[in-house]
Amino acid sequence: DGEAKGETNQTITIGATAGPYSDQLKEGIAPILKEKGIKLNIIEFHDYIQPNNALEEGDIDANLFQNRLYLSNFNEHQGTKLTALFAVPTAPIAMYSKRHQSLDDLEPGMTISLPNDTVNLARSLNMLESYGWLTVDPNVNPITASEKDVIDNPYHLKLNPLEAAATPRSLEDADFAFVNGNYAIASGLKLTEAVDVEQTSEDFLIYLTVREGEEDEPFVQALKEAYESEEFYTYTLEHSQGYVLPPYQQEQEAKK
Amino acid sequence: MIEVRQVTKRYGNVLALDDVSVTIERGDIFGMIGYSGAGKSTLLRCLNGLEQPTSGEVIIDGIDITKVSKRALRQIRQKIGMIFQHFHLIQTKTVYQNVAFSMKVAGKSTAEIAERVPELLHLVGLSDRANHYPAQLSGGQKQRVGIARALANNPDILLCDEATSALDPTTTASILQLLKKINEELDITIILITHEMEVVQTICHRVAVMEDGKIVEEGDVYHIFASPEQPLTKQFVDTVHSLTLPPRLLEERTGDILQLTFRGDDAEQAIISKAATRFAVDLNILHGQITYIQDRALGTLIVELLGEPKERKRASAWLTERTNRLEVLGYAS
Amino acid sequence: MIEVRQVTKRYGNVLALDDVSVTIERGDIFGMIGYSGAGKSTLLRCLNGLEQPTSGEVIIDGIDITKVSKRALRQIRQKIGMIFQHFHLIQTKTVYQNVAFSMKVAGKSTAEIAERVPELLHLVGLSDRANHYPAQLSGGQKQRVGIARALANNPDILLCDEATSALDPTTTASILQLLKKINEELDITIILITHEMEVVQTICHRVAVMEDGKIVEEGDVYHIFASPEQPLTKQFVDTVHSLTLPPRLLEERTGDILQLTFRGDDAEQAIISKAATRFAVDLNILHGQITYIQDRALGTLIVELLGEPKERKRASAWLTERTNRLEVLGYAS
Amino acid sequence: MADEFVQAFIETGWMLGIATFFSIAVGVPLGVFLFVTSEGMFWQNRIVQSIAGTTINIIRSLPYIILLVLLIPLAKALLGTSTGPTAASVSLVFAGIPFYARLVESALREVDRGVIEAAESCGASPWRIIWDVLLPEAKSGMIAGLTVTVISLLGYSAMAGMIGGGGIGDLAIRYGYHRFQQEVMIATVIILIIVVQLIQSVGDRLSKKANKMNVT
Amino acid sequence: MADEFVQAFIETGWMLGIATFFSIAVGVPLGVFLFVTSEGMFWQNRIVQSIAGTTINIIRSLPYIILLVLLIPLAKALLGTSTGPTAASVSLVFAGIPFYARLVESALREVDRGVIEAAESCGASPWRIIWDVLLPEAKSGMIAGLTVTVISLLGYSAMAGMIGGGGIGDLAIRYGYHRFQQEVMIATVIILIIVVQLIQSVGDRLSKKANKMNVT
Ligand SMILES: Nc1ncnc2c1ncn2[C@@H]1O[C@H](COP(=O)(O)OP(=O)(O)OP(=O)(O)O)[C@@H](O)[C@H]1O
Ligand SMILES: Nc1ncnc2c1ncn2[C@@H]1O[C@H](COP(=O)(O)OP(=O)(O)OP(=O)(O)O)[C@@H](O)[C@H]1O
Ligand SMILES: [Mg+2]
Ligand SMILES: [Mg+2]
Repeated sequence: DGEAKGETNQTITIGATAGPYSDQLKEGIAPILKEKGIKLNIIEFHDYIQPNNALEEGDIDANLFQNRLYLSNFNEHQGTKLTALFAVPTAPIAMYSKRHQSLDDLEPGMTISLPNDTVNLARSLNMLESYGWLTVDPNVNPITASEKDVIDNPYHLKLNPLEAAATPRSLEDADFAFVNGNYAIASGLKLTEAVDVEQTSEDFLIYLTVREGEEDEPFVQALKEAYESEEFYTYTLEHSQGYVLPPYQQEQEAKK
Repeated sequence: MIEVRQVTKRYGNVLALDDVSVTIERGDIFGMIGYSGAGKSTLLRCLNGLEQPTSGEVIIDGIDITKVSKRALRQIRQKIGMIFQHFHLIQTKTVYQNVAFSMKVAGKSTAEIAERVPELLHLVGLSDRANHYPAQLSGGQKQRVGIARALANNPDILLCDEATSALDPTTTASILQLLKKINEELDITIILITHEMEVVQTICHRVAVMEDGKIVEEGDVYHIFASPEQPLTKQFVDTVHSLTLPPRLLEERTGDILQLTFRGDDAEQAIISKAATRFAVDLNILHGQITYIQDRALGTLIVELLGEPKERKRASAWLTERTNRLEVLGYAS
Repeated sequence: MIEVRQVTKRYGNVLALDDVSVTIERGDIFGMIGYSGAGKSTLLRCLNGLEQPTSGEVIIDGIDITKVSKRALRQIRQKIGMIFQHFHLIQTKTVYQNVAFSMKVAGKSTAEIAERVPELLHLVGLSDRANHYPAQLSGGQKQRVGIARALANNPDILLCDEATSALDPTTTASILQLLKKINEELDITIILITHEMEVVQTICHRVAVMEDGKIVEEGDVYHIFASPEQPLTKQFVDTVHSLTLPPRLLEERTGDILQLTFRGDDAEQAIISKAATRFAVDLNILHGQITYIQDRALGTLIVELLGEPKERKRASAWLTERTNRLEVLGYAS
Repeated sequence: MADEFVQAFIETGWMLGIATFFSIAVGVPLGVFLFVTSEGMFWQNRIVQSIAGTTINIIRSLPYIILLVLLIPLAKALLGTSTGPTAASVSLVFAGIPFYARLVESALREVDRGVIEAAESCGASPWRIIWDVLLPEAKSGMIAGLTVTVISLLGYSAMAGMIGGGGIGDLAIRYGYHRFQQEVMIATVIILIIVVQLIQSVGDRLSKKANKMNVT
Repeated sequence: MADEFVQAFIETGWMLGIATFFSIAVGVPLGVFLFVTSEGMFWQNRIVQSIAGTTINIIRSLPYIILLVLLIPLAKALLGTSTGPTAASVSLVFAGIPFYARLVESALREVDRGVIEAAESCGASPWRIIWDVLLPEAKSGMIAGLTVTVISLLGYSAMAGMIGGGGIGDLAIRYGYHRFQQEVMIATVIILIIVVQLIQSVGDRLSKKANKMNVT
């Protein structure tokens, strides 16, 4: 697997999902690494499983698309040995509506769009549960809970899981829609206009992931340095408004 | 009346029809003969607009069908039946449905169709095959379906492209009889391509001989058979009136060999027997054929004239006067 | 030698062949005639295994081809040429390639092919069409390609399903000549379905008459033409020797009307003229036909016998003795 | 879970049913149109033909996922909703029609010209020829093409889950793939295989029946 | 961005090239096999035929996304990598082969039986008949089928992005769909339309040329 990594550390191949994370790699990180003579090769996936498989298989050196809960669940089910290294600026999930202004507008029979991928579906359900709109089976793994695991739905809400990128497109249709931060920003929604924004816990921050045992490889160090750099912090402020910042950037923010 | 005026048809560098002009009168049975590839099918296809001539006009009852609208052409075609050389039946329709199809096209009612189709199938001897598909038929059976289909709408004009070439002689005879009958009773114009000179002889009034895209000879059938002018026509006529003697016979013979051609009423005279009684000769008929074309006899005999030289000469002279043509094929050795 | 033993072929409830047995000798030209739908094509297709009989055996040179392996059958087929009623040319190959195909099948070298194909195309008169596709040919041209293809491998047996039905008389004659020639020179067995009795008459040695899936009569061609036994055979023979007088003639006649049939050497005797000189009668030939089948004459004449009743009677008796058959069609009124 | 399978099955059936219906109802006329306006045919018209052909190509050129997204507004306008199996079938319909139209066109190209000419020589109108000659003669090929179309649509319908379409394929993706429930994956795949086998064998049988070239 | 378009274009070309190559190389023999083992043909064999047919149906029954995922191990084994355009083409190959095989089979069904019989009557071996009769006679229909196949594969290739395959369709999805960049979407769609038009018109031309029924 040395080949993919690049013997001379001249090239780092990293997988990311299309959207904010590949953008931040391409526009924020790659220029920094380039100055150090390292080429960043980004492969865009639009899927949440293949980037992990590719990493495990050694086709890529690292990936950037998932939170720690998802990763541990993945490792557990797939027997992979991947490890989350550090968090990056993360777009929070939020609930939007074109018809309603607040959570108080709740009425029985309303339709709610949610992202249909495992993590974001669970996150959305988690938020709904926190509003007291429904109850999820406490026995299921909170990270893989799906609409089938809703055991109590007193308002007879119609839950409509869609492909994540389709949720902003469903706003015309649904009363409420949970939209991942990246898609919200890309589709022109403003986090500030959201009905409710997730209080993103550390568990839901997106982490840079590598194979176990490679935590100390030079390329990891290079990436880490790039992320923690001042330059990247500036980039984040400019391009990633409303993102939840990782601890190291929160420190940088505090310093200011 | 059908008038073909200076029609030319070109396929790439093949000139299939080369400035053809011909007039076919209403009620005619018009035969077309010629070598394979002469352009007969092409000419026939021009008559109902299946083929658009490269230049020239095809006028049917005063209308130039190369110029009319598609709708008008369809109207005209409903009154022109066509029997195809390769049948072209609808594979997914039964015999019954194939025939019914052309009636539906002409807007006939279901009742009419239900009455006429069995009648037509009976006429062509396929009553028991009404529900068979074309793939289940023999070649001749397919051809008969094509004939029934072409007749279904009582057309004014019937175009037949070798309509009987896949039929046995008896069936051919009965189909020809049928054509003759509808021609006489309903005054239908029939244009008929054939390779069988007997067919021409049996039912045609007029015949055109085609060669290399041109009509090289055209005329009354009796006339064409009796005095073909073009070498090609002679060849074709000879195939039915071919009086080639086996060489052996010519060698063995001791008398003069004469070929006599009779036309019209000559044929009905007792010339042979009269010559035998009048002169001291014996006339031995070696070969011969007399046919009736449009009820007029046309005959050729090859006779051996036996007797004294002098008598033979006299008999010969006498015969020459009384026959249409006398040719000496060989003198007594 | 080809031996068909009790072959039956059934399609659903159609019995296309019904217990057919027939033997065809090596070097024969064997004709098959019969109504359309009689089973001729089906029988022919059994001879090269294209059709598997429902029961029965087809033995070619001692091998039952209904039982041999596919490989062996292919070997046998390479020596059996077949001309199809509907040509079945490969649409995407040119005329040249269609003929070359069957040679390639037989493993001929490119050089051999390049030599023989033009030769064959010349033989069938299609040299100038070598690079045309079947869709560009007239019906007869397609048929000739089929003929060339069937002859390409110098087959031992040639199966012809109406091989000349789309050909004009001249081309037909030349193809028949060709078949006769290869039959004589190369001792090829030819089996030939035809609807044209002239074809049978011109080249066949033996002929089988089929009706409703059965062979109803079979024999030497001369014999079949001279004395047909089955009504069907008579019908067919009559189509070439049809001596139907126009009714007008029969009405107008004043003498006895006799129909005389000659066989073999009778035909070469000067019977008519002898009768005329021997008795005080005139013999007027109204209608007649003499043909040579396998070099033997076969003739029919319809004559009018004029004269005193007594003389007529004597002449009649004399003629009866000297002809094969004498039939009185009408007595003097 | 059994319930979900039943529901997915119904959803798939519903989506495919709608898509198949419109593929036939619009694809056949469109295929016929493409054919009869082509060179040498009775409505020969180069311009109209190439407009139709290009329109078809444009739709065909959109990957199904994009088509699915692009048609969300249309689904919304037509059905008042942009999610769910019915909404998903809008894009299946749009995927199916041009696909099938092309296959219908090829099937028609195989019809013997001579037979069309024979019908023309009877004076048959273009409509009559289409109805009584072209369609019956091409039926066998058209059914074979429909089989290919329906199976392809079944494959596409798996993606309908993107907009909440549901169905068997979606079940396989969401549970079998995203949630690593191998049993679900296997079960759905088996169902899919059975469905495809069924479609294929029904298609083969009908196609064979429609072909009268080899009847006995 | 222009760079990305060029690269996407190359990736698409690469994936389609590989998939088309194998669809022809394997799909044609498979289609021929399906045909010649069918009833009434020279290698008639019900069992072998239905095994082949079922195998094809099984592959056909997997929605492309699932096929893509299932074949990752194979891509890994064959190519040493499971991501990128070459890896994606493995699943395109598997989608293309059975699809095209079915279309080849239908094209062969349209070959005139009489012509096959004529070849048999010459004593031609099955191989010879396949090579010199079936394939040339069905060529026109097979090319039309290939056109449909390639365009469908182009659509599938858009999904190759799941495993980082790239290509034009993927560009449309990543930018147009996931990033809501309409201009990219429109640009890619225009490119796709041009590519499809090109494929279709080349296909039509070749198919017409192969058809010798209406030569002049
Ligand atoms: N596939 C089939 N299914 C049903 N019946 C068939 C099939 N093929 C032939 N027949 C029938 O078998 C009989 C014999 O057909 P065959 O083709 O041998 O006739 P044929 O003597 O060659 O006639 P023709 O002179 O018209 O060509 C016909 O009655 C025909 O209808
Ligand atoms: N589509 C075509 N392309 C090129 N040449 C053609 C085409 N159709 C016909 N021809 C040629 O035109 C000539 C006339 O053909 P046509 O079919 O009229 O002949 P025909 O007299 O009917 O012959 P046959 O008696 O053999 O049927 C032939 O030489 C033929 O090869
Ligand atoms: Mg012709
Ligand atoms: Mg026959």
